[in-house]
Amino acid sequence: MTVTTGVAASRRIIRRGAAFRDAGPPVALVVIFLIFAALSPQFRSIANVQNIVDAAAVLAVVTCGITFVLMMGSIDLSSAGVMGASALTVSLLVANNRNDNDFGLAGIAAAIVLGCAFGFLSGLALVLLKVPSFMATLGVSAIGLGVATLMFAGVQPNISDAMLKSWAIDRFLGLSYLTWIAAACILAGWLIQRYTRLGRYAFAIGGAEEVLTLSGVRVKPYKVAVFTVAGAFYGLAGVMVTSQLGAGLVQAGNGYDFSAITAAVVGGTLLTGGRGGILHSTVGVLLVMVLTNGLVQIGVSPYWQGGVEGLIVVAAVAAAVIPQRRRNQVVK
Amino acid sequence: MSVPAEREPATSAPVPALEVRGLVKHYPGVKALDGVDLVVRQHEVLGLAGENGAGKSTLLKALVGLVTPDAGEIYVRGGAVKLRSVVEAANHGIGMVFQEQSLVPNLTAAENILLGSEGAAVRRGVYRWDVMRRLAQEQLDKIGSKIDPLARTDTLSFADRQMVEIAKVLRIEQRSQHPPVIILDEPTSVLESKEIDTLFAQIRRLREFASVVFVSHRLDEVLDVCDRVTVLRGGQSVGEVATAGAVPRELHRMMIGSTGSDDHYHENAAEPVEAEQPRLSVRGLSGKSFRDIDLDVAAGEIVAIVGVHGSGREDVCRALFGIEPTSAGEIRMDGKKISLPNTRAACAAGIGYVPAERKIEGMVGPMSVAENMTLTKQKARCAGPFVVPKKQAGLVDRWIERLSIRTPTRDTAIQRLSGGNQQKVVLARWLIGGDIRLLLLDHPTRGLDIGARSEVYRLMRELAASGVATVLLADSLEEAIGMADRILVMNDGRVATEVGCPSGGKPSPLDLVKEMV
Amino acid sequence: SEEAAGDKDPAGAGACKPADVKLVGQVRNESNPYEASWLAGGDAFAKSVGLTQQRLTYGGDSTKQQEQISQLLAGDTKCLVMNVLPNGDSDTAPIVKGADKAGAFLVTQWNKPADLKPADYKTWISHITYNGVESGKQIGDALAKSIGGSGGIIALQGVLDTAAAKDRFAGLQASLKENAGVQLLDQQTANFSRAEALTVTKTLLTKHGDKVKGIWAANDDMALGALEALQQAGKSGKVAVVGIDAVPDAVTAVQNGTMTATVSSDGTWQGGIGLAIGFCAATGKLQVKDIAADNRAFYAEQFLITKDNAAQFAQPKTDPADFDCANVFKRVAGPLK
Amino acid sequence: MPLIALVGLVVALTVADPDFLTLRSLTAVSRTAAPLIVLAAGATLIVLCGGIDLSIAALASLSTVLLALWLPDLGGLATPVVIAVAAAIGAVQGLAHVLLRIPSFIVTLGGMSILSAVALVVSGAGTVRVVDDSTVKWLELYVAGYVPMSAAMALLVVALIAAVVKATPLHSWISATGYSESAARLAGTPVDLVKIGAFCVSGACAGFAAVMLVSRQFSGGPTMADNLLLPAVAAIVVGGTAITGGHGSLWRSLAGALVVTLLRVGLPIVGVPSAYEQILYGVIIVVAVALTLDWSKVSIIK
Ligand SMILES: Nc1ncnc2c1ncn2[C@@H]1O[C@H](COP(=O)(O)OP(=O)(O)OP(=O)(O)O)[C@@H](O)[C@H]1O
Ligand SMILES: Nc1ncnc2c1ncn2[C@@H]1O[C@H](COP(=O)(O)OP(=O)(O)OP(=O)(O)O)[C@@H](O)[C@H]1O
Ligand SMILES: [Mg+2]
Ligand SMILES: [Mg+2]
Repeated sequence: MTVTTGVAASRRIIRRGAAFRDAGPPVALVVIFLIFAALSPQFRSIANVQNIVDAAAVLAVVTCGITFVLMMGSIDLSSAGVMGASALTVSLLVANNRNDNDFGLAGIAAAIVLGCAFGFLSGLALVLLKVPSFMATLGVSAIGLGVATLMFAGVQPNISDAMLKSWAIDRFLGLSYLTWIAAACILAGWLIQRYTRLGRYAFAIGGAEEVLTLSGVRVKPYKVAVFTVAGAFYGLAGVMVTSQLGAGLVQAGNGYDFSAITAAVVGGTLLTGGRGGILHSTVGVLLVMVLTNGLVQIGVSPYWQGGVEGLIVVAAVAAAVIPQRRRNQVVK
Repeated sequence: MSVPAEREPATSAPVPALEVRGLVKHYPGVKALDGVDLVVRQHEVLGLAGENGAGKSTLLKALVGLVTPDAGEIYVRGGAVKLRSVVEAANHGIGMVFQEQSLVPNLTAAENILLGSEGAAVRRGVYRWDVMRRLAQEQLDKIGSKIDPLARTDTLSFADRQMVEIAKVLRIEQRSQHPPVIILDEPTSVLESKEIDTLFAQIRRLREFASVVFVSHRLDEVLDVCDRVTVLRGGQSVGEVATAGAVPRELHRMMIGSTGSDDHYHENAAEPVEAEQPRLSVRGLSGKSFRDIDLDVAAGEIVAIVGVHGSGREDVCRALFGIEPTSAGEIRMDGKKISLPNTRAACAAGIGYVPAERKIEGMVGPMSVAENMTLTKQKARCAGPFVVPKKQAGLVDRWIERLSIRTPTRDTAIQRLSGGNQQKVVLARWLIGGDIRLLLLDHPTRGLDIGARSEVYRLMRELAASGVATVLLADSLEEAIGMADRILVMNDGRVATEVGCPSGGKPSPLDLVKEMV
Repeated sequence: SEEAAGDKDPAGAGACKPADVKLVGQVRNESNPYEASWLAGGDAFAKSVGLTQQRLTYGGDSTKQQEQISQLLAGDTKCLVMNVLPNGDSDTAPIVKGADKAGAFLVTQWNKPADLKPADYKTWISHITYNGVESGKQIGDALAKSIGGSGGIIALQGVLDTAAAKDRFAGLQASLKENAGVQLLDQQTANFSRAEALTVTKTLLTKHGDKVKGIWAANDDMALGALEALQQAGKSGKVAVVGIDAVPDAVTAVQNGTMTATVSSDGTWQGGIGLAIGFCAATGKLQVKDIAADNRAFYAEQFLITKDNAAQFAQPKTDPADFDCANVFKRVAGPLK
Repeated sequence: MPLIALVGLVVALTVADPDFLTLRSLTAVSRTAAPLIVLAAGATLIVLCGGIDLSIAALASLSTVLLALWLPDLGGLATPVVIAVAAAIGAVQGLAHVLLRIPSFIVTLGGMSILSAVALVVSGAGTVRVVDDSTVKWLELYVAGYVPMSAAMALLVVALIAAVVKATPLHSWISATGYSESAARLAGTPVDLVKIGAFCVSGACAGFAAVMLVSRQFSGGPTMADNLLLPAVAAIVVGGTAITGGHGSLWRSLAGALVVTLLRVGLPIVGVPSAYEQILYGVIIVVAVALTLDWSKVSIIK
């Protein structure tokens, strides 16, 4: 949440409050959960907790992708478009009511590859055209929506692929398959972040990009790769939405872009890069989902829900930064 | 370009590890390198001396492929090479520790050491942390550093980070079968004297298996650790000195082309202080990293605070400028109690602060010299609420001349100036208003060449003479002793002792060091 | 030639050659079945008179819609015919005033503030909508009936600040008044969106559990989302679902019994009829001043679709004869209140 | 550079549809662009300070509702009151950002949802019609017959803010804050006040944009301006202002807003089908930014 430029500045804060910083969001999650649990008996039911976790699946996958981008200090607003395009792609490739395709898993893979391609495009625009990621990904999102609209061509493709439909319906240990897929994504994301050069370099790019260049690391391929990986996650998320809705919607990714950024930031990933990670973001996702679910459960008027949610997000972030406040701290 | 096939008559002297001939580099408006020649022999420590902007960093960057020279040749062990990237330079066994520390703060020390040349620690893009730890440990063992390879770099002390950088640069050994050439650009400017001693021990050890190029503005250090010194001036090599028996003065003469004053600290300009009431009076000031600080500074007095890293002197300074919160104590200016909730209040009280981290905190790099200079005392360039360009131009030009700041124009971005000139602009920022009463100088000469330093000292004397009170966190004990009228020794957040330091009755560094630890 | 705007035959009747008429259909986007069928209907009509329809979409963005309209009206407006779906009530007035000033023939659909009346304008020929209160009540009643007249239901509202959402919900409340046994357990907005309906329904299902006997959705997209939610909660077929709009998927669902009822609104017809009315007026076959007051703002016919009659609506059929200038007001169900 | 992108776009659109380049058509573009220009101008100040304001559009929507609600009672006074209220709301967000040390992205993201909720509630979740629009009608007039008043006012707003910033120390303060906040603070620059001021001006601009919207729409609505957020940010970036702060200007945003408006209305009007329109929009906006960005001023592109 705080941005410190340069080595010297960061030297001054790191030692103080490093523990607080990472503890903030989980504590906030627990506190908010307990408050809702106290206010509403339905909220604390097992079924509802399952429901919260299930509902978090898609957002968690999108957030996995965006976290890598945020770690680099870039931003990614392309998820809405990429998810739309991937939703249409998958719904037209698996068994559906529009054509005779029935590629099953291959169709799903194709949708994910399409997501990769869009991510690759964002990355190229960033490193070759030097367009800030904010704009590059916004442009790619528009392109994705356009492509999705072209594929939609006026008739909603409904999927009849048994496997894809079952992802949203069948359960294992009380949670839907989609939730397990999301869990696998989180695990994969964590492994990438911790054990691969891609993940570590993404982290390092957020920390000090110029140092990597000085060390002879070619940064550009890694940036492109990070966007591509993020695109893969969005592609998968588009598939998951399609599984949930039973149809390929151009609007499959509506709103996920900002929700995912909110979740990541609430979880403690910095917009300026270099801090946070998949596990932080997962906490953020749960926090956001607990909030949306809890507000419905305790019966807050639909008119006020968005506002209350916004207020709590701001308050949660504010509370999390209190321990690290300093006078000459840069907050952007 | 014809490359002589056979270099250097192969008589007694072995082939030099590195040789540079006639290197030229133009930047818009400046000739940073103007035909430099340089020879680095095997197993020697070569010093590189020169004023700020003499072209040292540019030359060294050319040696590691970060700067592409416009003309000239580089020979590695006798063979002509073109260095286009850091990796190519590393493949030829050349590595550099940069002037500004260049580690990724949020990675572990091990990762930083192996960054860009992970070798066996990364297989097909996958990290093997155990191997990484081992490889990093090997590097650290080479220089005898005891830090934990898996510690995050930003939790390390400055000195430890310097060790990490050296360990990192030594990785080039893995890339080339020849003895490496290690370049250190101003590694000591941010180190304490004890850390400098450790570093020098490392450098001497490196000589056993490598060649070292060492840059520092502290000429005594250069003479101390180097075998030979090459002096640069205006992008050209103007001479070479064997260090045995050489004195700083001689080097200095070569650097600037004439003999500088012997009175480095301008002590003869020091005037005795007689004040009935202190300008600044601090009583019982406590904060996070300091307690019960009492401090008086009279008008015209220079008080130095010395202490090791962590003694809290920097935080005291920042507290006096309203950046660091305080929990107790009172601050009086000219007898009047003031509170300093923020930097604005401090400025309003006539306090000025020159931070140690010039690049990050001292100046706004992309903004012009004029804007940087007038950033604080806006009134000086305004009529009512409006900026008057003419007034600003006159004012800025006057101060550029008065402090002899070397800049193409007043509208040049300050980041394109040399360090010394940048520092002068930052100092001028506080002076143009003519209302400064107390100056807090945190390592004001860090990274400055001997001439620029001398000018900063002269400026400090002038300011003192005009009645400005000064608190100085000096770059070295010598500087503190040379400049101060009085020295406070801080230890673990408290004032350990106070030593009078009048002209003629200066204490010895040893007296102070006793109290510091 | 009369280039400038506004100085046209005061009667608002056109004397354009059919070939000179420019047909414009404007809807939110092409990415949902309903609006796609609207544009397709427009295209079909245009083809039938040997023209092409310019398709405009504004992505549900009010400002963009206004921007497009004013840009359009800045061009040649002499024989311009527009069939417009205003994004919200607030967007109708500026469109109407702009078209009126430029003398372009305009038919609007769905959204209009009550006090803005086509009869007060020269070239705003007609406003067409469906009776939301009625359809909301019809499906409410159908829902009540299918759960046996008593039990809990939940309601999924549309975008809260649209007239359609409000009218339909008002219809539900009217229905609840008549069906005393039905209890509204909860109401939330899902913004007319299938995805949002899915999550909201899931949450409400865990909140109210087996008390939920029926789901009232303000449109079919949300109803379809609710169906998915039911399936995922293992309650498929145990909870009745109703919606409005008769999108093809919903009609199919009604046909095979997974959904209880929906209400027809014929997008293909809407896309054609607006252009047809405008075309007739522009070519002088229809004198705006001669149009009956009741036809200047009317509710179009709509039908409750249940399992009994769903087969009839499975294939939306537009009769070309509906677009003859003499027949364009054939589907008027009554004047706007 | 943004000018080149602008001219290039006009030429391209004219080639695609020769009717596009008419006086009336260009007049309509400038009228259309006016609220976007004003929104982008205000937010540019915040971007120059290194922050971002995601709440401008929601604030403008809320302001349209407030204006529509207050016009009957306050008449001509309603306009300044709404602008003042919007400015105050902006300042509150600025205060929260500065005092609580929360990134502006988060503060204004939260602000966006809070303001939307408030707008929804005070409007009763519906359109508030303006029956007597005599006091905001002046914005719909034309200066000298051709220049829309709203465009002239937008130009005036940009010119005024740009002039004030340029002629006073504000320029130094804003750039210093944007380039290097810590250095600015240590130079005694009133960083916090500058930031709060920027938020306040941005709020006022959102309020003024709302007045323009109400005069155009004859009503206020709780989501009326919501969709202007991304176009406004796009306008700033297309203009060449660095999203990281420091470098840029309001004039650039003006040009950027015109480019964005041309893309939004021009493409469909010259007959590009909806799906291709989005694709083209995405491609052109990226290329436009690539053209306008001054790479020498920003070393690292994030
Ligand atoms: N990237 C650049 N663009 C323009 N001019 C530059 C650039 N880098 C260096 N210069 C100029 O080249 C000259 C030599 O700079 P260099 O950094 O090599 O000096 P130096 O000897 O290392 O000085 P210092 O002791 O202050 O580090 C200076 O005048 C400097 O302003
Ligand atoms: N309460 C604290 N907890 C953790 N670290 C602290 C605390 N107080 C100070 N430090 C750290 O101790 C270090 C030394 O403090 P300070 O910079 O004030 O000493 P100094 O003597 O001025 O050092 P220098 O010689 O570099 O100027 C700083 O890096 C600071 O971050
Ligand atoms: Mg240098
Ligand atoms: Mg210090």
